[in-house]
Amino acid sequence: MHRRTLLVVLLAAALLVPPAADAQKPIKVGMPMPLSGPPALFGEPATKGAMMFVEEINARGGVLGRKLELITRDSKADANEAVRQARELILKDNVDFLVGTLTSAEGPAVSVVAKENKIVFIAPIPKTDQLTAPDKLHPYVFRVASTTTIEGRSAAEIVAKWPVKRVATMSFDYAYGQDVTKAFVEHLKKIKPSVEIVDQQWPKLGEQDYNPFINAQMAKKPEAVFSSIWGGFFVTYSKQARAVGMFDALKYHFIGVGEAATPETAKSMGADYPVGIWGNSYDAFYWGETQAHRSYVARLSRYLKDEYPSSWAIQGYIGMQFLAEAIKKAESTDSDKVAKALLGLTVETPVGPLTIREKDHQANRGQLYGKTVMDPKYPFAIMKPVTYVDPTKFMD
Amino acid sequence: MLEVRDLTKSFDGFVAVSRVSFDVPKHSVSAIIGPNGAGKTTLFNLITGHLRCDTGRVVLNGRDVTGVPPHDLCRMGVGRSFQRTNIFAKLTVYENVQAAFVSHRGRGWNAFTPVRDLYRDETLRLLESLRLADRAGEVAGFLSHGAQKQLELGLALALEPDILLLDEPTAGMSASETRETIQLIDRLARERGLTLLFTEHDMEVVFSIAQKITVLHQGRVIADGSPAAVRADGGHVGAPHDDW
Amino acid sequence: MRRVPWAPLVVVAALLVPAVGSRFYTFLANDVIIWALFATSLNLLVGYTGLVSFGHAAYFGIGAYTTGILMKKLGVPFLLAFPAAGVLAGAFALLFGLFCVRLTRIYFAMLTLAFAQIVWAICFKWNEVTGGEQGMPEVPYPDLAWMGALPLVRDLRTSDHFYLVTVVLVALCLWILHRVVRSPFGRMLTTIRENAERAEFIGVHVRRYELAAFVLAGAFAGLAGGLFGIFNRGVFPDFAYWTKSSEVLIMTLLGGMGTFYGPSVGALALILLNQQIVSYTEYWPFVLGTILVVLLFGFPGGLGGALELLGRRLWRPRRA
Amino acid sequence: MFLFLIAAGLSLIFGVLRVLNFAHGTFYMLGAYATYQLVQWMGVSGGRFWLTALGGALVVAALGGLIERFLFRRLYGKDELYQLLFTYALALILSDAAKMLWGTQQKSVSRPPELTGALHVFGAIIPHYNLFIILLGPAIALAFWVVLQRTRVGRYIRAAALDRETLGALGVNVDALYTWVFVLASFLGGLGGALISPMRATTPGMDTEVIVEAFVVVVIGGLGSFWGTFLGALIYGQVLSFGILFFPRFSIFAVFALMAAVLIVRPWGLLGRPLR
Repeated sequence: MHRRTLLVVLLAAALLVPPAADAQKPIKVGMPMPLSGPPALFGEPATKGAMMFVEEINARGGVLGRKLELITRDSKADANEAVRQARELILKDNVDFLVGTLTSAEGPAVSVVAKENKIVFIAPIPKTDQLTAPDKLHPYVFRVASTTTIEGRSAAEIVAKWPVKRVATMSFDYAYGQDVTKAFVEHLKKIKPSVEIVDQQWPKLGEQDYNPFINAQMAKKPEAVFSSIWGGFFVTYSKQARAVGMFDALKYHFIGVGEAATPETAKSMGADYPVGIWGNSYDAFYWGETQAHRSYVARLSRYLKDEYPSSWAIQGYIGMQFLAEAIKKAESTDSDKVAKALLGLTVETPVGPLTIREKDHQANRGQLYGKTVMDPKYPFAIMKPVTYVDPTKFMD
Repeated sequence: MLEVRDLTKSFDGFVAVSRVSFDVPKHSVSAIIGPNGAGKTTLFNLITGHLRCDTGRVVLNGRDVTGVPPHDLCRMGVGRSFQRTNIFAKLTVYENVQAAFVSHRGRGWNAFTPVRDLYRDETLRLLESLRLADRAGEVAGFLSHGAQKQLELGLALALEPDILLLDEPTAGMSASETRETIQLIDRLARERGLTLLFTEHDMEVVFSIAQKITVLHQGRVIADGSPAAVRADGGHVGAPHDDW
Repeated sequence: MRRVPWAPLVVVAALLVPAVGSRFYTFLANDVIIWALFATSLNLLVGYTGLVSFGHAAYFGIGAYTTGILMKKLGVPFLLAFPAAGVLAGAFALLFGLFCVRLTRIYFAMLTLAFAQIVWAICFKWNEVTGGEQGMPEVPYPDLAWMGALPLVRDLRTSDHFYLVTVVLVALCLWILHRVVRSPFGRMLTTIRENAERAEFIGVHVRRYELAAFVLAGAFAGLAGGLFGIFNRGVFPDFAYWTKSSEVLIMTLLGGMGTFYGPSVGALALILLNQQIVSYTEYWPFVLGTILVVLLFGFPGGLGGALELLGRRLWRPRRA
Repeated sequence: MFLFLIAAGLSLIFGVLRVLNFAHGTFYMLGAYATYQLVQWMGVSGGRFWLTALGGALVVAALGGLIERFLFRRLYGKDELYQLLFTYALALILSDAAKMLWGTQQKSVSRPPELTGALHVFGAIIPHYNLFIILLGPAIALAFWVVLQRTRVGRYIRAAALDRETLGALGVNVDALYTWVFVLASFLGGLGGALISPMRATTPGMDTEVIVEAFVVVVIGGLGSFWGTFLGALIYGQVLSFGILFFPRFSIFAVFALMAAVLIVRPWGLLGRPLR
């Protein structure tokens, strides 16, 4: 028995080769992001956006004369896994900063790791208010994503204009789903008190079979549905909803937040997309409001070798952009200094100037909203007209 | 000592044991014989509580023990061996017998003192009398078939039984092994004043040591009495001899 | 023959890790040590009693949530919250075990799985208490300020202090478990594994012993969970998911379930291997699966079975 | 109903080989991926979907047969824990292989154009495709039942489920029988995946989820029992739907509670028979 034990111990010891030390000392940024499963529909392009930014800035000589190095890890859209990866990035890969996470379960969990290790953490995608709520806020967490309050209220403004009274909601049973639905319902009731919430369904995150939920919901005869089913999950949900004629029954009084109207979602569904619903997106290659945006889309299109580049790349891009600008401003990679530099920092992003507020470390990131239509120019549905909803009035 | 009354057991309509009754007097050596499928093993399993009987009673020393589970029954002085050798194959010979001592003497719930030397003397003494002492350290599963059977006997004896139920104690043994084992059983039974009830297919063995024989055929008792009486009886009851 | 005192040596070596290794090695070592306890607790069932549980993660999860909730939400000191993990996990093991031990083999495994999934579903959905899907991040470290007053360890970080506490606690737990498996009680469990029918007939109340083993294993898994929740800086419903149960089962089998330290070795080997593999490829499950297949065919019965097979080869000719 | 297909395969393998096949969920996933791949090559129009679905299932069946023939066979007679471990290892390998082949992005298959409509019954809307699946379940169940009852192979399979020892004595080629059982079971799993692909997204990780669901179905109905599996699938669907209607929070809880309850009261399942 002992010989075997010894053998395994030796084997293990042999495997424990220490990681090689880097001579050039790039600035290391760790990015835990879901790279598998349905959330990868968003996570992968967001990672690509960050990579493109890193390539671009390194081509221009990096930051403070040092190159940026991005280390990505698959967080599997799972809080436990994200925490694990974040800690390994810090302990094993010695990253200087963390940019990443996608779901609202991952975000707050990684925020705790950042706080303990005193490492700046920029969340480019998680929207839950809990991430920057006063009791959770700490000097090292920042968010360049929108928030559930912004998103829920923006959607409520749209739904309030519809001729409907009976509204139902469909959201995942976790931080993001709960928070955005709450924000939506509260705001809608405030601006249009005649509305009645007739049903609320809470499938678990990652649900594959929505039929029971859809059937239960349609039995309550809603006139409009607010959904925050996101990512690849929306594909499954809307396919199943469309099959039972839900969208027709609602006369397309359906709004899908959680980026149901991104070009990549529309593209991956093709003819199956429920054209006519309302939705939102962080970005759309066809938006093209400013020169900066058009240039960004062209570069991204080349980088991804995709004629219709993903809308999610922008979040990874902006997250890295803020970090790089803050390092420049702080003239240091010291986390405390960078954290201070991020407060009140304004950055010219491809979607316009964004500022991180000192109060809650939150950028004024809004989103594009619109009704989806088929456009002869593209083989899939787009939002038209598409409007950038400025979040400033919804932020408090 | 042991009384069996009207035991019946059926499986899915097939009657394996039907209204079987017999007695085992104290300090006697009794045998149950019958062809394969006569219900001998089922009967044993009913007596020792492995199976639940449909009707009937088992009385041990005047106490009704019908349906008493095996682990309680063997505290009442019943030891048993099995037809298919039934030992703790990956434990050593010593550990096998020692485990029986530990369990029987109620020390099994002690979870904190080392077990190694517990009942060491008793175990070695018993192994000695089984002529297994020199193999105490061997893994039981590696013993020869005959030695395994003897070890199983040891497991039963460690329970310090009053009555020993042996299911085909010589099954699968060579002629010489059989003879040795029978002598051993006979000697041990005498030394310890045991009551012995066994099933056997080897008629020579049965008639050489049994004082009382019960013949079972298709789940029924067709003869019951002294060897001589059964031998005489056997002919006109028409029990099939081919298998014995 | 003088025996090398392996166990104390390993404990001493483990205690030295923070002093000589980087933070990452301490992190890894902490991980390994807690998993070792978890796997050893499972081995009490699988290796010693012969009960294959598919739901051992349930008790790990219960322990983690117990300690986590007590320490984070109720501010209970670690000194109480840690044993509470074992007690509550043990209590649940008793409750579930009452039903499980009535079944055998595959049904036993399935029922343990069902109970574990129930625990998981509750952790996953009971948002108010367990935090639901997003778990319960930020479980505080125990108050280890007193270690700052001790010589030698004064200058270490909190995480290192916690590591040292873990080493001592796990060593203590393993020592207790070691006593248990070497005790008469442990011997009775082995007889059940070898041959439950025969065990019954040397007077072992099989179900009751199995239940006791189940509770004990559950309790120690709970303790491992309690430590892990703190180490992991958060408790998540995954802790009780069936894939965790299979992970720990693989560790146990890989290291060899016949021996007491096998599962710990399995935990060490698997975690280190994982660390190395993931830096080369993202396809860790593929590699793990391949290793398992190779082990199964190359060494039927895992690492532990290799020696056993050797023994059996030696024995066969004699029987023939 | 598609869950019935998957669970039936699981149950079949257990009934004959006495092994819980962890890789069965992976076969289901591979069925979906194979169908997606074939659809990419052939399209879904003009009835081609049926070809692709059948093709996907056949590919998986062949894979199952090969695995049994060259790997699994060598584990018969070993401790069942090792057989279990092997199927688990297989699940890990195959699902990662699928990830290598098809990437992490989810794949989507359109419904066959013949069945894109929907039926309106009592205010509820049932898509034709779902209706088709609902009808297909019992049809396949019936077909299998006929095979099991009327054909020689079916008789052997039933005999093997009851008593393995006598089977060899009867002069049946047990090896070939086991291979065919594996092929058949993999076919059912693959078919389940193939047919579900138009309703759900095909993604890595769909295997671990479905295998537990299939376990629940098989356990409720009875391990190795054919009609039991059918019943189990029905009950599972009902419990889940009613759970969502009345206690939305705890519907998954209800499912596992039911599984535990069945195991406690009748470990061998509602329609199964106790193992000897």
